[in-house]
Amino acid sequence: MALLDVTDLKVHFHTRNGVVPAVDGISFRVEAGKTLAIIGESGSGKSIACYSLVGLIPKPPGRIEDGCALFEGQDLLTLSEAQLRKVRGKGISIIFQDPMTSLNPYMTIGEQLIEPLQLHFSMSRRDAWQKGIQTLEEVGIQNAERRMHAYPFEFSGGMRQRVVIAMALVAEPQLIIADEPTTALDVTVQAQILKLLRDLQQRRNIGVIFISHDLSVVADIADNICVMQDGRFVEQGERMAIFQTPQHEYTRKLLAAVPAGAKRPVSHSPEPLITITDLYTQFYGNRGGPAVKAVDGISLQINRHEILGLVGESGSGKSTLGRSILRLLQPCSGSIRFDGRELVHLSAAELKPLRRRMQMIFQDPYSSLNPRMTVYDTLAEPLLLHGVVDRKGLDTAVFELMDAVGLARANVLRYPHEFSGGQRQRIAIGRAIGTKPEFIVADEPVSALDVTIQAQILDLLLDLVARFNLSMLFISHDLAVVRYLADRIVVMKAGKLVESGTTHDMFTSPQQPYTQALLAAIPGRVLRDLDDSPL
Amino acid sequence: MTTADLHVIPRGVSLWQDAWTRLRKNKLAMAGLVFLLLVTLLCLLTPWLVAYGYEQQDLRLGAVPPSADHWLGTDTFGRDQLTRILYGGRMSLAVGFIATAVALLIGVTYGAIAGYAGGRIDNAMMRLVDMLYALPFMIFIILLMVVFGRNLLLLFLAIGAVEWLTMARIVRGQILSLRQQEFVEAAVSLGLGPVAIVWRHLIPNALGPVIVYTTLTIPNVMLLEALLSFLGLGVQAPAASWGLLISSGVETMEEYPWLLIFPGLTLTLSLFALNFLGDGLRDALDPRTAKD
Amino acid sequence: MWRFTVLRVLQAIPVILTVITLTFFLIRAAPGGPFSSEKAVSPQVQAALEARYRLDQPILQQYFSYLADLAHGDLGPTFRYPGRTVDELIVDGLPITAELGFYALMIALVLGVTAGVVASLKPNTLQDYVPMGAAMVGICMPSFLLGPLLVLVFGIWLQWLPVSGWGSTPGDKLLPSITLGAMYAGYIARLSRAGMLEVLSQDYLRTARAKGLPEYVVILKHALRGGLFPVVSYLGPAFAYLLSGSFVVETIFQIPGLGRFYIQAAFNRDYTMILGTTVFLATLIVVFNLLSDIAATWLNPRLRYQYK
Amino acid sequence: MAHVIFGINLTLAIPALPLMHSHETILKASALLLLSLLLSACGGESGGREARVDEGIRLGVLHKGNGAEPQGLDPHTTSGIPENHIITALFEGLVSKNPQTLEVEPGVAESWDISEDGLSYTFHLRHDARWSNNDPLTAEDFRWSWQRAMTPALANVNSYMFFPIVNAEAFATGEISDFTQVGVEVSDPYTLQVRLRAPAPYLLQLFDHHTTYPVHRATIESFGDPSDRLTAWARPGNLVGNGPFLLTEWEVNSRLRIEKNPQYWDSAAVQLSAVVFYPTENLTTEERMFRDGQLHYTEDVPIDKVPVYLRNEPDLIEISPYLGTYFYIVNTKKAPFDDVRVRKALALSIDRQLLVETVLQGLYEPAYALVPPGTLGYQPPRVFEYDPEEAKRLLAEAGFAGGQGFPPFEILYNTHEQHQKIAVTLQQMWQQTLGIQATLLNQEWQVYLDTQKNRNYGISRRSWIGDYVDPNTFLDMYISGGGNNYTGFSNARYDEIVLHVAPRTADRQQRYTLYKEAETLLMNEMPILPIYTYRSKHLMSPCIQGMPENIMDWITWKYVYLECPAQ
Repeated sequence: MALLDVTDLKVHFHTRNGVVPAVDGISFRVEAGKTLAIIGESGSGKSIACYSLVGLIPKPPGRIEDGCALFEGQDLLTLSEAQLRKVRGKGISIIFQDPMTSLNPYMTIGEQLIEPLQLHFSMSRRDAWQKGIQTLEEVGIQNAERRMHAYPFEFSGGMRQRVVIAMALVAEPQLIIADEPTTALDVTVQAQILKLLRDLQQRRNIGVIFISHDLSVVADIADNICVMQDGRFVEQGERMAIFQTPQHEYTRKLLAAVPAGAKRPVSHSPEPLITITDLYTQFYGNRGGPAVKAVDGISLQINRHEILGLVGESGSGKSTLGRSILRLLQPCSGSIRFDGRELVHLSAAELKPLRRRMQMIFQDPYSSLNPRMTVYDTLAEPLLLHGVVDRKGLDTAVFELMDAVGLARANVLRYPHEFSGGQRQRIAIGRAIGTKPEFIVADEPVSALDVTIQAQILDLLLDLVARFNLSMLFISHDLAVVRYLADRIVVMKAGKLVESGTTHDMFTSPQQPYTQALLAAIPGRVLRDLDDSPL
Repeated sequence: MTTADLHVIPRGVSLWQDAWTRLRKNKLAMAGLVFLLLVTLLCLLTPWLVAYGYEQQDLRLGAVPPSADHWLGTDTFGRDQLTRILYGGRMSLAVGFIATAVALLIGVTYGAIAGYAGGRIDNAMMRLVDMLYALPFMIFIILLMVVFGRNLLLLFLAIGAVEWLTMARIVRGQILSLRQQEFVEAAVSLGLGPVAIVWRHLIPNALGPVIVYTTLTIPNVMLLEALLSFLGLGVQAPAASWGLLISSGVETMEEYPWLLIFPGLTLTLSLFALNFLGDGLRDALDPRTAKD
Repeated sequence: MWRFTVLRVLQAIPVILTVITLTFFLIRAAPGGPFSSEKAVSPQVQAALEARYRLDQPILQQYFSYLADLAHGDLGPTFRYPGRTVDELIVDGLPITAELGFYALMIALVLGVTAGVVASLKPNTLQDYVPMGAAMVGICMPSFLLGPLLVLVFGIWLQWLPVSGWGSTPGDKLLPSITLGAMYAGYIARLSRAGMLEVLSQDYLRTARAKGLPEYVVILKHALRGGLFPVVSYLGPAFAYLLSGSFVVETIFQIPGLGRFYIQAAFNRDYTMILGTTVFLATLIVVFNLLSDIAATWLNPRLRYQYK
Repeated sequence: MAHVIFGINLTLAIPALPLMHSHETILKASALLLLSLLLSACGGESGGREARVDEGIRLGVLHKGNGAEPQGLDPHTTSGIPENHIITALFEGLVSKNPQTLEVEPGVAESWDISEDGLSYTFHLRHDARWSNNDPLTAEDFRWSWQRAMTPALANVNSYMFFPIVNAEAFATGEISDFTQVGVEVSDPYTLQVRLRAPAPYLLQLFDHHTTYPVHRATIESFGDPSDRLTAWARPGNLVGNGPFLLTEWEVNSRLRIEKNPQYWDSAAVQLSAVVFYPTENLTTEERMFRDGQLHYTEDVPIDKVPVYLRNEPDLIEISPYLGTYFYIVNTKKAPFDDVRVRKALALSIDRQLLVETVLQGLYEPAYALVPPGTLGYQPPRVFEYDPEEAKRLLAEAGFAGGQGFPPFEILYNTHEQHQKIAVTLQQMWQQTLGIQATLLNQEWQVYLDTQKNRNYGISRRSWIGDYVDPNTFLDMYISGGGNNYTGFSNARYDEIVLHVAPRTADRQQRYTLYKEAETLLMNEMPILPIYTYRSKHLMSPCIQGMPENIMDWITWKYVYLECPAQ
């Protein structure tokens, strides 16, 4: 008998603007010791489906319309709130996506960890504390006894996710719902966490529902996969079956969207646009603490009409480097020559004409657009500022920009919050290319986007680079994306350059151990194997 | 916003016009706005509307409850209360709005500069605010009034000078967190100067809390004026303000309750209206809350 | 933490000094003097009085000798009450005003936090509107109106509570405390509602619910801590303002606190008393701001860590 | 009454009644009764508590609202009314007053002789007078006390009261420093001789003013320099007095308690065991305290409450004539007020009767002269009446027909509800009758005093309370260049009468005729515009006995006692 058997689950949201069928009749089973992955893009209803099982969706507006979810012989959907509480944490627990926000910042790890034990097993505080320490050790946290007294912010991202996992495990549930548990993490850390999850699952024989938008991640750990779109499962089945013989068009689209393959090297004689020598940028620590050398003596060159991929894990200083080049941050020494002009010591006024020639695209399309400015205002601002067009030609110019980045003209007076992430990134790209720059720094422009959107944006970027003869510094932690886009790649670690070379060289024969480790940690080995095998 | 002709952009659509469109859909806020406008209009037009002067006495009549001749009754001098409330409104509204405007102007500018500059400048500027916080301002206003005599302009300025501190703190906090957002960096990378960034990008986004605090400041200021009048340092008799009418109404609330009820009601309703309007404005100015 | 505290205390010294200087010269600029009276005072008497209070010395000398005395904790004799010192009057009045302020703050906290939390749980429903409407009334209601109203209803009509006094009849501390606390209750209600709304949308509450914790534990244990953060940082300034705003309540209820001295002294041109109370009050404000900062720092583990 | 039958605390319910309209009274009263019954039945501590006044009646402790907080209790450095109420209980002068007629009665002096020429007074002190620490009280105590009271360094604002005594003025102003030259002599321990530089018919009354009270030398000297006004001798535990009561407790802004002094020579006559004084600056609060059963006697009554009490509870309110006049002063040196016709026009256009009946709730008497009528038999002249037509005519004659061309002027008053009411009304009356425009200028007390002193005003509110019961206390204000004469009024004949002729006139009636002549001169020039004569008003428990009303609102504490009239 399956651990969890869900049939025909329907969850609707009753909003002022009508009923939204967030989950529209899905059925699935989870076996003990197995992993069921639910794949879907944001808004597909995958999280709501799982949360509704344990009564964690807001009611109202959410309402479970229909369905049955058998867990340990009872239908979860008919349980009262009090009965559900007994299931939550004890029978079914959840690992949330963002370890940063899903831990209470005001309580120690220990306090949070022992809560379910005291609640569900009426354990004494001392026993619970002991158990907490054990669990922390189990998820691989050193010095567990001492760390019990630490606050969440004292942990790094990966460690924090381990704490979250420990919290889900501490009451020894039969089923864990893991909601994008690695999305916020670096590749190497992601690989560790995934391994940890797999080990724990096998050791304790628990069932896992793994929610993800990332096919590559799922490919490595899932036993069964459900592909979800608009509240429905468009396809579900055994892992290899899904990958090898996708039935549904949407599944195929998802698979196709996984960046695969390397860009064909364009051969033209390298003509340097930007030359960086011995650049240092540092941040001063709080209250006289030691300075952090975010960029620690970097020298590199960016050629005209080239996309240079900059790869590194979080905290490696890659964003700082990008911002230093644009003088958004003030380097403390070194030289940046842009088209022959030294940038490091220019004043704001002297920089202004150059700003027109170099632009930036940011990672988070939510925060990189002023929420109180319409598309029109956002796009018009740089055009007017740099006198690219006069007021008469402004409307036309704005429309042309919108056309160029693939935004419907009808949206010109809308505000950013009315757009999806991909559309927002298009606006941001439009803003960046409006002044017809020669050089663009793109800082993780697709990492916040769903795979299919990501693919579209990547193609848009490639298209624009070609069309406008741009040079680009493309910063990313995602090696697959970089491989897809970049001509050359540089790898950064702790502020220093580790390795650089053409994309092809880097992926085929990485020299440095760090690069090798990065490559090894790329999820989705299964997929790559599929790719490489002649279909 | 779907226009058939996609090559024409409707002109002059600004944040404010947009906000207005949204505000109009908020019934409570509109009720507040209409009420405030009505009160303001009545107060402004008082001299042409009422049959009595605010100082005009009818000693033989004395204090009478509301009647056909005197809709809101009269005070012990036989002065028409409706007239006095309306004239008092001019004073109270002027104090409320002018002093708040002073506070807004100083507070927003100061806070925005500190928040945007950050670092040592911010530190120094905020230390100054801390220092000013330590001044017992109530005492200082009283001292100022005592020393320089009752001067309404000074009163407005003094009250405004007290209230700007918190405003500056709020704005600075907002700006400080907004400054971390990437759209500010984007603006810098576009080549916008600091003034343009603060004015175009930061302040509009900090407006929500500013408006809410403003709607709290206005009652505060009116009460402060009332308190000063209560101590004999506010407006000059026979002129009136709502606060003054209330504080003298309190003295005789058992004998002539209407002398407390009507000014009290006017003040309370106006402040409530203001509060609704403020909340509405905050929502209206935030495009994100528009369409849910 | 120590470094932080010491630094802030050091910063307070110029503040207090500024306050003293400003006040000192401001009151001397005021027309009228401490010895004016309805009946004319003869020049000889006037001169003798000025000599006794050292007002015949050059003003700068007076200023510096005041500072010198202050350094010894001597705030000087009052003009208004011959034979008493400012220190003595402050020492007499302070405990009462502090007690009043404390009760008022407690009432404000209990009422305000309850209202704010209750309102935040169901925003934009009746459960939100009613307590927030009440909070708005609290903010809009001047104490010189609220006090007499309460007295009329509970003191005169219902005869439940005494109409004035402090500590002489049981229950006489209740009405003044409510009157003084009402406005702050309103502010605290708004603050805690906003803070709670912010926290209630946080992911970690979902985590807490996912553990199976009952809703009241989620609210009281997990949400309240972060949600009341703004309230904590507001308490310091609030207490200081409470003390400086207590004179209305003290007048209405005949409470022998410190607050009445501020106003009386200003009107009587009791120079030493004005200075003494102002200096004292400024010090209190500095201290309470500091305490509230320390409390806020201590409550926020991240800040606490930074200052370690 | 019903309350007695139920046996509940009376005063809880009674004072609430006056403010209700009759038809509601029974309903509300029964509701209140029910409530208090409930509360006392449940042992409710607030509803069933014994009111302070009832406890006071039981224990002989009188609770009195006393206006402002007393500044101090040193008889030689204070000058206020609240202080006077207490000091008169703690000390006793050579003479005292009849509580009803205010005529002089023996105090520490058993008897006295006055020489034929009225220049020499000999006081025979009683032998049983003692200080509260049981030290004997002798004539030397008076001599030393008076020397202290006149010492310039002490800065006694009332030292001028001694000025009729030979060389007192010279000593007080520091011209001479040898007190033996002053006309005060101790002939034996129980005989004190006082010599005057000129006759002063009201002199005996001065010997019941607190500035002439004896103080205890040893005590004062033990606290420092006797001429230092800042020593702490006049505090509970320190103060040694000779009056019927002792100071036992004084918490600033809270309460001040005095208790019966067993050493007092006439302590057998003293019936109260204690009096507690409460500072009651806020009249509304004071009235509520009275209603709440916290006070037996209030210092004042809010004017709007007076008619309510008169209507519903006339037993609880006491209103009596008072030795004080409320008037406006005019700056006669400032145009257009330098024209007597303008001043008269202002005076004649004030409808005092209307003002008193409406704004002042019928409480005060319209005044047409400076000295209150009935000041020990004195009747002031009445040289004008309310006459708007004549006022208009006078103004026209002065060149301002219908108010045309009359410069705008300010009415100065110090910040106070009552003053504002009068000012607002006069402003209206003058505008309506004369067509002249005045603006109000309220200044807080100290500024207002300064403005007057600097003659920086046009018209200003003023009032005067007599120091003793004699027209002189009012009229000597307006001698040429007088310290309190801010009007610029100066008249040779007036000066002559007030300074020289009247004091030398021994016969009271003759003197009054002279004063009447002087006051007529004053009112013909009209530097002051009399408005009304004060009345003192108090809320008073019917249980207070031995406190007859009098024109100085003077309480002779030793005769006061608490005894409730039979129902």
